[in-house]
Amino acid sequence: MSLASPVLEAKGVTKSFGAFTAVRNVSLAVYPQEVVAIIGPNGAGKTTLFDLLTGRKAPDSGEVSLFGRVVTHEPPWRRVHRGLGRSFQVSSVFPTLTALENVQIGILLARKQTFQLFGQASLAHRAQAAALLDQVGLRDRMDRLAGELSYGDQRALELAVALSSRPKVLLLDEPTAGMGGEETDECLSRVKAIAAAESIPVLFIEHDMSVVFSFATRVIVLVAGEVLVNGAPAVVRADERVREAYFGESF
Amino acid sequence: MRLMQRDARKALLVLCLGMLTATPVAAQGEPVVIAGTFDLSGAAADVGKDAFEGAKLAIEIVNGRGGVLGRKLELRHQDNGTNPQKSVDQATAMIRDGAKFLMAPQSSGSAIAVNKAVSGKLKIPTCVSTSTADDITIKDFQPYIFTMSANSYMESRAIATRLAKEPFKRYAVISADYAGGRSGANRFKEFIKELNPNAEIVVEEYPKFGATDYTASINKVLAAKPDYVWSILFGADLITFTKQAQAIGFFEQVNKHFLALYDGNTLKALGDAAVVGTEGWQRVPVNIVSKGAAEGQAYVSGFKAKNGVYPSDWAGLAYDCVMIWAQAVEAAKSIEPDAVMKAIETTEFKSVRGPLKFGAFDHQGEVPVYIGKVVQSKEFGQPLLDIAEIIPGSIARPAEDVVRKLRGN
Amino acid sequence: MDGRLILAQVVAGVATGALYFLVASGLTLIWGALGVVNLAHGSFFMLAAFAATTLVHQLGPGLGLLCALVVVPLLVLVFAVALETTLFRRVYVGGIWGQLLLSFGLLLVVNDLVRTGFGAVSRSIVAPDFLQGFVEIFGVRLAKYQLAILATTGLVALYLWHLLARSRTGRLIRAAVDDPAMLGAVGVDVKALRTRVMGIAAVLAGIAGVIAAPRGAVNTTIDVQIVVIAFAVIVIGGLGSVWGALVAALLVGIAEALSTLVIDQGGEVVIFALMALVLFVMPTGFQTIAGRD
Amino acid sequence: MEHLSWRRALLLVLLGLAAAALVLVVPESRLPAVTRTVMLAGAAMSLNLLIGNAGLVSMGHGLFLGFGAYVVAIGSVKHGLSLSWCIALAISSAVVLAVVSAIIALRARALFFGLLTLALSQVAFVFVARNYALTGGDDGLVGINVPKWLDSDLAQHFVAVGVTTAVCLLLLMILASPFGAILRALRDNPERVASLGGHPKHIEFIAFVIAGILAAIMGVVAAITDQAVEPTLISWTTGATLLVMVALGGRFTFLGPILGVVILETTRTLVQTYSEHSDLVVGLLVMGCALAFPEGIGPSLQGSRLGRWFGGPVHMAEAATPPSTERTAAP
Repeated sequence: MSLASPVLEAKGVTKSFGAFTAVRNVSLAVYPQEVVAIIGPNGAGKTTLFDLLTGRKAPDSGEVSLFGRVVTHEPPWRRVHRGLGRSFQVSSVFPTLTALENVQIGILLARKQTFQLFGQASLAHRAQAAALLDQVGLRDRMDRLAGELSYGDQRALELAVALSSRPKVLLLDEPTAGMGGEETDECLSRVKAIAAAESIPVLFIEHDMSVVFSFATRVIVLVAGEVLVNGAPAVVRADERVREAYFGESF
Repeated sequence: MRLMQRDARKALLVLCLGMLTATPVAAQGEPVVIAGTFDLSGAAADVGKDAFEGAKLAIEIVNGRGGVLGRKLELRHQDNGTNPQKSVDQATAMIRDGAKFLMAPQSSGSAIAVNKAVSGKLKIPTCVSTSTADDITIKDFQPYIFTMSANSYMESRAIATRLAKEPFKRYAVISADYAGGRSGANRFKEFIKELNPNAEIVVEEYPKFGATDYTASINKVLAAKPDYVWSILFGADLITFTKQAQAIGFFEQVNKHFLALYDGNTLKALGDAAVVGTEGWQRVPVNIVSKGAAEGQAYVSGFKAKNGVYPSDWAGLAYDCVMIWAQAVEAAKSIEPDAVMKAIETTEFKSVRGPLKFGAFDHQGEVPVYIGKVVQSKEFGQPLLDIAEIIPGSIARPAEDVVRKLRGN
Repeated sequence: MDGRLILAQVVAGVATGALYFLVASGLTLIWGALGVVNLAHGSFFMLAAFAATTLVHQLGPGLGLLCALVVVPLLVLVFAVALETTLFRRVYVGGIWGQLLLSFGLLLVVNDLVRTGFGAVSRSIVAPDFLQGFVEIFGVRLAKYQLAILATTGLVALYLWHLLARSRTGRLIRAAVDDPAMLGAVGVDVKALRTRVMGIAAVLAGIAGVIAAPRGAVNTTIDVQIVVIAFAVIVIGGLGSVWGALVAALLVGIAEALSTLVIDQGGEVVIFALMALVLFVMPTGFQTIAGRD
Repeated sequence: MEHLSWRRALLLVLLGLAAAALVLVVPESRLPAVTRTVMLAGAAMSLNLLIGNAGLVSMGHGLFLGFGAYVVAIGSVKHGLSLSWCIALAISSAVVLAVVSAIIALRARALFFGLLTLALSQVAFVFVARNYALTGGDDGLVGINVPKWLDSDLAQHFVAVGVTTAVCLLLLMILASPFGAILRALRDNPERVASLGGHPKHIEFIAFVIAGILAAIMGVVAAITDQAVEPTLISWTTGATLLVMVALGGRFTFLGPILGVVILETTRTLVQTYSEHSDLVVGLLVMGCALAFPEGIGPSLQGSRLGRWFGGPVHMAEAATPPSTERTAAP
């Protein structure tokens, strides 16, 4: 894969709900080795954009492609098998399963063992699942029920589950939302380490500006469903329009 | 679980006792058990309850006379909830626990199932009181069954015989949509055309069983301008139909040329709403049997004394079941199934409806079909059928060669 | 086919549909607005019908039916409120499962008690004299009693419209249908509202039971019969939508009546085929309520 | 996640042997009723694959039970086919029926899914109850021929127990398999399953088809043991009764459905022996359970020795805190 070809690309995607246009003519691309942040005020259409990229929703117009292949109308599960992993804004684990089982399910699904009616799910891919939990620091809690884990641990588990499909591009919806300062740092360093170790490009939505500017290699500013600025963190930080539209006085 | 074990243990005990008492010596003085699986709840609960009362009364009367062969009768009964499978299970259980005679359940589906899956298999004399299903005595006949109700062949034949004498040509047919109704309707169509070549069926209606609105059927029948409306409606269906037909002047329009199965309960429920002048047929009309044979008088007065009301047809049929079996036992001087069934084939019995014989080849009771007009009776305080013609079973019943042909041999 | 016959069938279908509507509208309210599934809703209808036959037997057709129309819905109301406050209230927390079990048990118990109390034999009462017979319009004979059912249902529907549109309870019900989560959040006494809606639903079923009694046989099979049809109606009409239920009830009634012109068997298959078809084409019925599934 | 261990499989087999050994305790005359309970237990277990594990509340499961029974009955009574042919025909045609009805029913969601299955079974019921020539109408069909070795209550009981045990073992295996684990995950969070690469509809479809086929197999058992069929087997009453049995026994406990069947069926059979008020007693029992154990009796036994028998190593918390929102089909 040459450096020039994007792993994930949106070309002029638009999505409306009735009279309200959540995402308007947005184009963006994520290249290998990149860590791209999407920022924007509440209601800017960030999560809708994510849904269009992952296939939870189909755009009214425009095109989404993954590793050079047009996937605009492909459902989420098919995109997963093309190498797309995502996490959700609201913690979205399987609460009645243990941490380990959560990851095992992820691996089983990714390996297309969904319709395997024989064999023991509880014994499947244990080592690999445990290794993933180790990566996010949950090894000692792997037999606890996901629903009983602390909030921070659930987010970490969420990350491990997202990684269970060995994604080639990772989309994270506010990975640090609701976390304290320490937890946030821990989480970020983990994501950074994983992204670097497996060289996975990351696209993430974030509210915390310090996170964005310490982590992202590129920043996309979304306002009212449209891309306002798309560039290096320093460039974005210096942009007048961004200051006015989004950061306001406090910046 | 524990409850079940306790019950199982008790049943085991009963079984052991049953085996002990099965020896002829010990049998003397022990009551003879009659088993009944009744439709006491569920869809046919109205019929089942009455049949149960009829059977109970018959047993009281027999026991009052000293029982059969010097032994008292004991009725063991269970509620099958109008479910054929339950009927089969219960009947099987009661027979294995020592019952010598079985009262078949009331609804046709259950009676058919018990006939095939219990009576014939376990070789137990079984009386079908209310079901008119032809199959029981024709296609599915087995030698341990006998029936107390004219079957659908006989009822249709009797009615067609009577109607063929009338000048009607254009017939309408209405029946609820169920197996018995359909087969009755088909038989009637066949017989009326055979007995009156000018007859034609101008409209056929099969509203669902338990329908709440008959306006559609009523309008359709009226639109076909029939001379006579033959129906096999009964019970709740007949009540609902009557009221809705009455409301739009149906009966005047057809000059009250309308016929249905008016059993005593339905007439009583209809009360003032019963359409005087329409025709009907009945199985055990209380106004006839209470003034007929001594058995009939004893039955009606006994029932009235015991329950405070006049008995319905369903009670009379079940009553006759027990009484005929008791007479057969006396005639055979034995409660052994084969001896009893032999007596059923050869004896002339006394029933509430007068002398009664059974076909040797089908064990169909040669009971009469009572046809008459609806009147309001001061004496009974309810509408009744003023019976105009009693068509004897010997005329209406299918002949032996007909039965053999229908059986396919 | 004869146009007059079709017209007569449509009128008959509308009258039947009107009764379906009375039962279904209450069911759709308690389910749609409050998420309560009551399988025993038909028992209110059956109890009212039996009570009406008793009153008519005691007081005669005219006075009896009038009394029944006033007294019986109130009795049913008291019964429903008692049930709601003593039994149903205890099972809301666990979602639909407790409700399904409770109301299924209740259905069996009420049916058994009614059979024991009133007997298994069908009962019948006659309509008051002035409602017997028919009127002829364009050569079509319409039973007066059917028209009376239509008129009564029309009045009840008007009252229901008034209740939903104007009263505070009505506003709360509508709000609950639109957004079930909202109620508790804004400090509405959901407990009391549930009792009230259950009461209203029972009264509607009670009125239906009384006015249905003189037109046919009253026996212990009518509870299940009507509630199954009512479920079909509210599924077709859309959960929580009273007016959807009205349209669906009339549709079902008319389809049932008209189908007898083409097929020679009972109309029940039409109801369920219609229900299956509607759900197949529109998996949440004619109207969808957000957050209620 | 269910775990398949030799111990659990052995326990199931032992339970099956115990059910078979009932013939030693139960008097011969009561055996058919016990056999029928065993058959219903198998049917309820198949239904719970949908209700408890996939979160699909089917109200029309009688469709498959009745279908299996009717194919055998029609084949045997109307066409004189041998039993093995009838069984082969019943199971293969049940696959087709299950596929078609899954496609239709899974269009709807949640309780609408349940009502759609109810509508499907009612349409089938009316068809069967009104097709006198083919199905015997409301009278049903009596006189299914079985081979000589099967023509005794004892043999029929053993067959019912054997098939039900096999169905339970199969279900345990399925629930412990990757498919079963993913099915449970789907019940909890379909969105997440989709975002991890699973197709929710396809998973539900397979579960529906498996449950349908297993129910049809239990229907075949019903036809063999009763040697008769009648249309209420197909109607919504059967579907609703099975649903109530599952709910009563506990849908989140592996053997909960069997518990529900045994309690309800035994009560009804016993009461019917002595009185006509079985509806009253069963109704009060169900109401009492609704108030005391709205999630079924099974979960409340968890932790006790008896509970371990019934539930096996189901997570305590799973039984105590069921998913707060019931779902029935993914969007």
